[in-house]
Amino acid sequence: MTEHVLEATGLTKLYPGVRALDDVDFALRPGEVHVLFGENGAGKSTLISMLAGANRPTSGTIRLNGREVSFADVGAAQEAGIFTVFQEFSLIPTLSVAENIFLGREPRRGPFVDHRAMKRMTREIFQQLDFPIDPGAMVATLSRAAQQMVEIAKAHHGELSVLILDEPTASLTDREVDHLFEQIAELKSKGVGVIYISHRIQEFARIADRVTVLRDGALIGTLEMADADDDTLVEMMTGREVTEIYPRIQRTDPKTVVSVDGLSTPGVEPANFEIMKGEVLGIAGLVGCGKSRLVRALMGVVPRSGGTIRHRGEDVSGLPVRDMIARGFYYLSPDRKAEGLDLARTSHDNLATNVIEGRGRSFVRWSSVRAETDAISDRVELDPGYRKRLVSQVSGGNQQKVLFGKCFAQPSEIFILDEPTVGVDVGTRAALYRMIRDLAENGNAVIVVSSDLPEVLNLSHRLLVMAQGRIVDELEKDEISEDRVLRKFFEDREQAS
Amino acid sequence: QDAWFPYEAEQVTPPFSTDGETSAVTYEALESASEKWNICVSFPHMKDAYWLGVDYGVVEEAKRLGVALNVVEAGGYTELANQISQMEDCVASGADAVIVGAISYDGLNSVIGEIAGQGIPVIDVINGVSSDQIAAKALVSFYTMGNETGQYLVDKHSGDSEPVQVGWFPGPAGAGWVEAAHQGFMDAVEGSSIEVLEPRYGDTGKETQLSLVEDVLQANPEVDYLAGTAVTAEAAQGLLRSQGLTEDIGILAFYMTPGVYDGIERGFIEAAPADSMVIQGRMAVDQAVRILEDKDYIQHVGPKIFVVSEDNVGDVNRDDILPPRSFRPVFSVE
Amino acid sequence: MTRTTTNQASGGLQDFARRTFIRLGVLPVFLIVAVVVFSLLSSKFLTGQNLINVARQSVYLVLVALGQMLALISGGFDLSVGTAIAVTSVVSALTMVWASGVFPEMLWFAITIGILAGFGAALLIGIVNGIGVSYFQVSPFIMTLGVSSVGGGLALFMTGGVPVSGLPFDFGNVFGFGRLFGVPVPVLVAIVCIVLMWIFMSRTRLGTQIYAVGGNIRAAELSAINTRRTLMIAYALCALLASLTGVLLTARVESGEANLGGSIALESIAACVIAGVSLRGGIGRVENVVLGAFFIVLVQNGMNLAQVSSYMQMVLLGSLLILAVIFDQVRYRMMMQAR
Amino acid sequence: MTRTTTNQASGGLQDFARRTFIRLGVLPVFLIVAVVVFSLLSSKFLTGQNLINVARQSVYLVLVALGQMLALISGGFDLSVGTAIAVTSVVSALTMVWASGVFPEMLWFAITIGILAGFGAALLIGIVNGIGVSYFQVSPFIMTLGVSSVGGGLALFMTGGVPVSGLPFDFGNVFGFGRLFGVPVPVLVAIVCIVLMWIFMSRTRLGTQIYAVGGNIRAAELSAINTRRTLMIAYALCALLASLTGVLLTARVESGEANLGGSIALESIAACVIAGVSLRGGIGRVENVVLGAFFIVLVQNGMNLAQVSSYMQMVLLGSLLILAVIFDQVRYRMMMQAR
Ligand SMILES: Nc1ncnc2c1ncn2[C@@H]1O[C@H](COP(=O)(O)OP(=O)(O)OP(=O)(O)O)[C@@H](O)[C@H]1O
Ligand SMILES: Nc1ncnc2c1ncn2[C@@H]1O[C@H](COP(=O)(O)OP(=O)(O)OP(=O)(O)O)[C@@H](O)[C@H]1O
Ligand SMILES: [Mg+2]
Ligand SMILES: [Mg+2]
Repeated sequence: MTEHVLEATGLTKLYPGVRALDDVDFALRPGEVHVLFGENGAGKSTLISMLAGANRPTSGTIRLNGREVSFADVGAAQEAGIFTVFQEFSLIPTLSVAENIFLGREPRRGPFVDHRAMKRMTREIFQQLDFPIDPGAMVATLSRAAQQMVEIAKAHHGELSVLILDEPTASLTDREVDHLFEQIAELKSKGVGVIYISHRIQEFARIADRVTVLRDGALIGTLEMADADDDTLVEMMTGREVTEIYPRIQRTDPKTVVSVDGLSTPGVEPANFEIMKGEVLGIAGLVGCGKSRLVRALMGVVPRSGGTIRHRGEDVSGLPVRDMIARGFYYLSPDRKAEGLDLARTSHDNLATNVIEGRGRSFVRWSSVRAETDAISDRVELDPGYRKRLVSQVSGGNQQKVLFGKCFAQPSEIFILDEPTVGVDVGTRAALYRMIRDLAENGNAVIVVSSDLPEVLNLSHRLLVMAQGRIVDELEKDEISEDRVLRKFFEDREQAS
Repeated sequence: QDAWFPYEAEQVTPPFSTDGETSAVTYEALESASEKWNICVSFPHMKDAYWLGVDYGVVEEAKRLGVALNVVEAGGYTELANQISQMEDCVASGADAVIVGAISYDGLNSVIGEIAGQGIPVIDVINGVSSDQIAAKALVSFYTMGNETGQYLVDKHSGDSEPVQVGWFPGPAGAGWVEAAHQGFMDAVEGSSIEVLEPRYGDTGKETQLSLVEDVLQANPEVDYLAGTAVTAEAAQGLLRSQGLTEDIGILAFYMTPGVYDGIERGFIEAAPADSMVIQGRMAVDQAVRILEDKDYIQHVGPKIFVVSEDNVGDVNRDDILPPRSFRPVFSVE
Repeated sequence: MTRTTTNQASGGLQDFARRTFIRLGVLPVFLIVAVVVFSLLSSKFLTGQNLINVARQSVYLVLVALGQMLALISGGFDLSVGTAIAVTSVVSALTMVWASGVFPEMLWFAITIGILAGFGAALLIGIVNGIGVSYFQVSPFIMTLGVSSVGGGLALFMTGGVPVSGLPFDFGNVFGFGRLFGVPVPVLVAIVCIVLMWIFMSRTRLGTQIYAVGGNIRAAELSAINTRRTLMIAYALCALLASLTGVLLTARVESGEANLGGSIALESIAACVIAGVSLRGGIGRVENVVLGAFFIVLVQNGMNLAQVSSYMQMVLLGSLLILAVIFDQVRYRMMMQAR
Repeated sequence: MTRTTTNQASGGLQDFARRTFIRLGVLPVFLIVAVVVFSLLSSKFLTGQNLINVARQSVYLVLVALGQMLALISGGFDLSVGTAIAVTSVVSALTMVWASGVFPEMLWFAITIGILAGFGAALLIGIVNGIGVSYFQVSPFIMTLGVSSVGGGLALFMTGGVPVSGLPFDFGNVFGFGRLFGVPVPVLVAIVCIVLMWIFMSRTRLGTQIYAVGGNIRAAELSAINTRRTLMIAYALCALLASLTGVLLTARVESGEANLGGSIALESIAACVIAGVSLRGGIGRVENVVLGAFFIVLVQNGMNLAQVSSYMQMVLLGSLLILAVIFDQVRYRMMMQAR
C-alpha cells in the first residue's frame, strides 16, 4: 500500500444540486507526474481541493503515506507536505510578489520578518525559473501570466512530498512552460509526487507518467501515458470522438476595415497594421511582449500615447471603449475575474447585461432576453445546469464559456479575442474555434491574441509576431510556421541582451 | 414623604406669550390623582444628567400622585422625526396626556395639533414649542437662562472700565434650546463692557467641549470667563485646574447639572442659574393630572430662576433643583 | 440526489417551516415573529390606528433606504442622505415662505416652487456626489461624508440654526397629514415610489446598468456601459429620494429644520444590509429593502408600545440587526444543502 | 523612457515640487499648506504651547484611527469604536470608584484595576465583533453597528447618563494632564502605540496576515492563513486601541461618561481613507494614518484659532477631506505616468 504517497478512495463531493465528484479513487506514486484530465466541470479542481485541504469531502478517505488524514485547512495539508498551485489564484493582489511567496512562512530575524532576505530569496527563485520579475511589485499590477508565475513560485518549498498544479500553464507560453517542466523533473528525481491538471495534451505528454480521466464527476480510468494517445484521451474525456480541433477557416474576400498607424502606449512601440474583415488575424508573442497592451490601446481600454486608428476611413483614435463597441468593436478580456464577469451573479444575468445593452431599449422584456441568453448559452455549449448558477460556482472553463458568449450579445463586426480559450477543455475549444470560424466566414474581422502558440498558428490567416513591445514580423497564412515564429521571438531576445 | 410644594414659581400672563408679564405665584400641587391616568412623557434624549433630573421630577410626581407614566426618548437633538413617531406611539398605546420636552420649537406643532385634536392634552416641559394647541407649559425659557447668565456678568462688572472677555460655548449648532440661550445671553450683554468671542458651537460631548475650550484658551489667553453649557463648565474646570488658571478665569454654565453643582460647591465653577428641572418635571405632571380631572391649573408656569453661586450654594435645597445622586433613570411608573 | 429528496420528505410541519423560511428569507419570518410578540405584549399594537401609524412612520426610512440601495448596489455609499433631507427642508421652507410672501394669492404656486427648489438643492448634492465618485474617483465614503459636512454647514448657515416657520398651511395639511381614500398621503407617495423603483430596477436598462456597474465596474465598461453616467444617476436618484423624504418630513413638521435626518444615513444602510444588499455592490432587491426598513420601524414602534425602556431598546435593536444577518447566513447554508 | 527623462530635466523648481509631491503624497503637502495658512491667520497658531495642544488633542483620534485601520485593512469596518470608548470610560470609572472605596489606601491599585476592567470590557466588544465577522460571517457593518447599539445601551444602563465622578485625582493628573520630560503623557502613550503598530504591521507575520486577509480572504485561506483568527485579532486590537483612548479620555475629563466617542467612528474612518487606506481592504500604512488623523485635528484647531465660525468650519473641513482624496488621485495618475 505504501507504494503510494497519496491515495484517495471513494471520494465524493456534493454541492447543492451537483454531485461534483462521485466515488472517485485516485492514487499517486512518489516521483511520478500524474495528470488529471477531463472536461470543464468534470471535477478535477474539486478533487485536488480536497487533497489540498481547501475543501472537505462529503465522503471518502484520503491516505498520506498509508495513514488516513483529514485536513482542516490548507495549512494542515502544507504541514503534511502537500503544496498546491490553485487554478483560482491564491494570490493576495494587494501584497508584493515576495510577500505573497512567503506568506505565512516569512523568514525572520529575531521576532521580525526579514524583508531583505525575503526579497533575495524571491529573486533567486525567479532566477531559477528564468522569469524576470520585481520582488517588490504589487501583484495586482502584474499580468495574468506573471501572476501565474508567482503562483508557481509559491510552491517552491523545502519540505514537500506532493505538489499539485491546477492548470499552471493556462496563460503561459512555451518558454515558461519549459522552465516549469525542468523544475518538475527535478522534483520528480527527488521523489516528489506531482499531480498536474491541464487541457493541453501535447504539453503534458512530455512529462506525464500516468493519466487519470474524469467525466461528470466520475472516474473513467487511469492509464499509463505510454499507452495513451491523444484520440483515446479525448474520447475518454468527452465520450465521443473529436476529429479535428482546429477547423479550416475560409478566407472570404478580405477588405480592410481598420487601419492602425503608429499606435503606441507605454510598453508598446508605434505599431502599424490593418484589420480585415473576413479573416482571422493572429497576434503571437511571449509573455509580456505587449500583445495585450497593443489591442487594449486599440480598444481604448488603456490610454494611447500616439498614433491613429481609422475605422472605415474615420478617425476613431481616442474614443472611449463604449464608443468603440458602438462602432462594432468587441473586446474579450484575458482576465475574466477582474474585468470580464460579475462573479456574484448568474451566468444568465451576466449575459443578459450585454444582451440588454446590445438591444439599446430602455425597457427590458425579460422573456425575450432570457430566450436570447439561452440561445447564446447553447451556442457556447454551456450546460443548462450551469446557467442559473452563480458564476463563482461554476468551473473555470465554464466561466470562460460565459465570457466568450458575451461576444454574441452585442452586434459587432470586429472581434478582438485576447486569450479566448484560457482553461477551456479540448472539446469545447474545438467548439469555440468553430465559432471563430463562423464569425470570420460571415465577413467579420477576428483578431486572436494568444500565448497558446498552436492556437494562433492554426487559426490565423495572417499573423503578427510581437517581441519587446514591437511588431517584429507579419506573416501570411502560407508563411506561418512554428519555427519561423519561434526564431523571431528569440532573435529579438538576443538582440536585447 | 415631604411635599415639594408650596414652591416659589413664576406665572406668565397672558399664557403662552413669549413676551408676557411674569408674576410670582406660589405653586400648590394636588395631593393625589382621583384616577390612575396614563401619562406619556417624550424627551429629546436621556443621555445626560440634565434630562435625568427631569426624569426624576416626572417619575417622583407620578408616584406621588398615583398615576402611570411612560417615558420615551428620541436619542438626540437631531432626531425630530423619531420624536414625532414616539409621540404618535404614545397616543397609540393609550396615553391620556402627553408631556413633551421638545426637540424643535416649531417642528412638533403639527403632531401636537393632531394629538390635541383627539382630546389628549399636551404639556410643554423644559424646551418650549410655538404651538397654540398646547394645554399648559411648565418651563422657564432657555432664553431666560442664557439671559440670566449674561446678566450675572453684566451686574458683576457694571463698574468696570476695562472690557471683560468671555469665551462662549452655546452647545450643538441648530438645537432650539441652544439658539434660544445664545440669543438670551447676547441680548443681556449687549451694550455692556462684556466682550463675547466668536461663539464655539459643538456637541455636548465632553471631549468636544474640552478641545473647544483648549483652543479658545490658546487663541485668547487673556480671556476672563468661559461660559457655556454645563458640559463645557464641567470639562473646563479640570483643564483650568491643571493649568493653574482657576484663579484667573471664571467659569459659568447657563444651566445646572450635578457636575456643575459640585463644581460650584468646590469653588471651581463660579455660578449657574438654576432652572430646577426637577420642579419643572413635577409641575408638568401635576398640570396634566389637573387638566385630566378638570381642576384649576396655571397654564404657563415655571419655577423661579435664581443664580446659584459660591455665595448662596449653601442655602439651596439641592433636591429641588437636582436629582438625588443615587437616582437611576426610570422609564415607566406602573 | 435521491438521498436528499428522502430527507426532505420526512419531517412534516417542521420541514414545511424550514422550506418557507428558505424560500421567503429571514425578514418575513422576523416580521411575523415581531408582530406576534408585540401583539402579546401590547393590546394596542394590532389596532388599525397603530398600523396606520407604523405605515406612516416607516415611509421616511423606506424612501431613504430605497435611495441608499441605489448607491450601495452601484458599489458605493451615501452618507449624505441626512444632509440632503436637511438641505431640502431648509431650502424648500425658505423658498415657500418667500414665495408665499411675494404671491400671497397663489399658495399652491408657492408650495410647488418650494418643493422644486428643495428637489433642486438635493439634486445638486447628488450630482456633486456623482461627479466626485465617477469623474474624480473619490472614495464614496469620503465624498459623501465631505458633502454631508459641507451641506450641513450650509443648511445651518441659511437658517442660523433657527427653524423656518410660517409655511402655508395647505402644505402640511396635504403632504403631512392629508389622506386620500383613508390612506395617509405620505404612505401613498411611498407606495408609488416603491412600485416605480421596482420597475426601474428590474425592468429597465438603466436598472441593470446600475447592477452591472456595482458588480464589476470594469466588466461593465467593456460591455459598453457608460459607467460614469450610471454612477451619476444612482447618486442623483438617491439624493432625490432623500429629498422627497425631506419634503414629506418638512410637511409633517411644518417647518424647515437644519437638524432633520441626523442618523438616517447609518439607519438606511442598516435597513439595506439586513435586506441582503451587499456593501460590495451589485446585489440587492427593492422588495427586500422595503421590508428591511419596515422591520426596523415596526420593531421600534412595538417596543415603544410595549413600554420597553429606551436603553433596553438600543440593546434589543442592535441584537436584532445582528441576529437577522446571522439567520440570513444560516438560511443561505440551508439553501445550499437543500437543493 | 528617454523622453520622460528629458521632460523631467526641464522645469527645475516646479519639477522638484512635483516629484516631492509624488514621493511624499498629499498629506504632508496639505499639512504644510495648512500650517502656513493658519500661521498667517493667527499669530497664536505656531506657538510651542499650541503645538503641544494640537499634539495632545490629536492623540485620541490617532489612536482610534490606528485601530480602525486594522479593521479596514482586514476588509471590514469598526463602527463600534465610539461605544468601546464609552464602555471603557464607564466601566473603568465605576471600577476605580468602587476600588478606591474598598482600598482607600491603595489608590494606584484601584487605578490599575480600573484600567484593566476597562480594557477587559472593550476586549469583550472586540471579540464579539470578531466572532460575528469571522465565524458567523455577519457583514462587519451590521455587526459593529449592532454591537455599538448594544454596548451604548449597556453603558447608559450602568450610569443612567450621569457622569461617574469621584475618580482618584492621580488618575487624571497622570494620564490626563501629566507630563514627562515636558511632553504630555497621552502624547507619549500615542507615540509608543504608533511605533508598536508600525512594527506590528510591517515587521511581523501577523501584520502581513491582516493585509492578506483583507486583500483577498479566499486566497488567504488557500495560502494556509487562519483567517478567522486573524480577523479576531484585528477586531480585538481595534477595540483595545479604542479602549486605550477611552482610558486617556476618561483621565482627561476626570469622569466616566457614557457619551464619549459619539462621532469618532466616522471620523476615524475618514482619517484612514484620506490617508489612503482602502475600504475594500488590504491597503493602508501606519504612518499615513497618523498623518491623516493629525491633519484633521490640526485643521480643526487652526480654524478655531483663526476664529472661523462653526458653520463655516463644517463647510471647510468637508471640502478639505474631498480635496485631499482628489489630489491623491491626481498623484496616483502622475505616478503612473512617471514610471
Ligand atoms: N463552490 C461551488 N459551489 C457549487 N458548485 C461548485 C462549486 N465549485 C465547483 N462546483 C461545481 O462542481 C463541478 C466540478 O467543478 P470543478 O471546478 O472541479 O471542475 P474542473 O474539472 O476543475 O473544470 P475546469 O477544467 O473548468 O477547471 C462543476 O459542476 C462546478 O459547477
Ligand atoms: N503603464 C505602463 N508603462 C510601461 N509598461 C507597462 C505599463 N503597463 C504594463 N506595462 C508592461 O507592458 C508589457 C506588456 O504587457 P501585456 O499585458 O501587453 O503583455 P502580453 O504580451 O499580453 O503578455 P501576457 O501573456 O502576460 O498577457 C508588460 O511587460 C508590462 O509590464
Ligand atoms: Mg478546474
Ligand atoms: Mg496578454
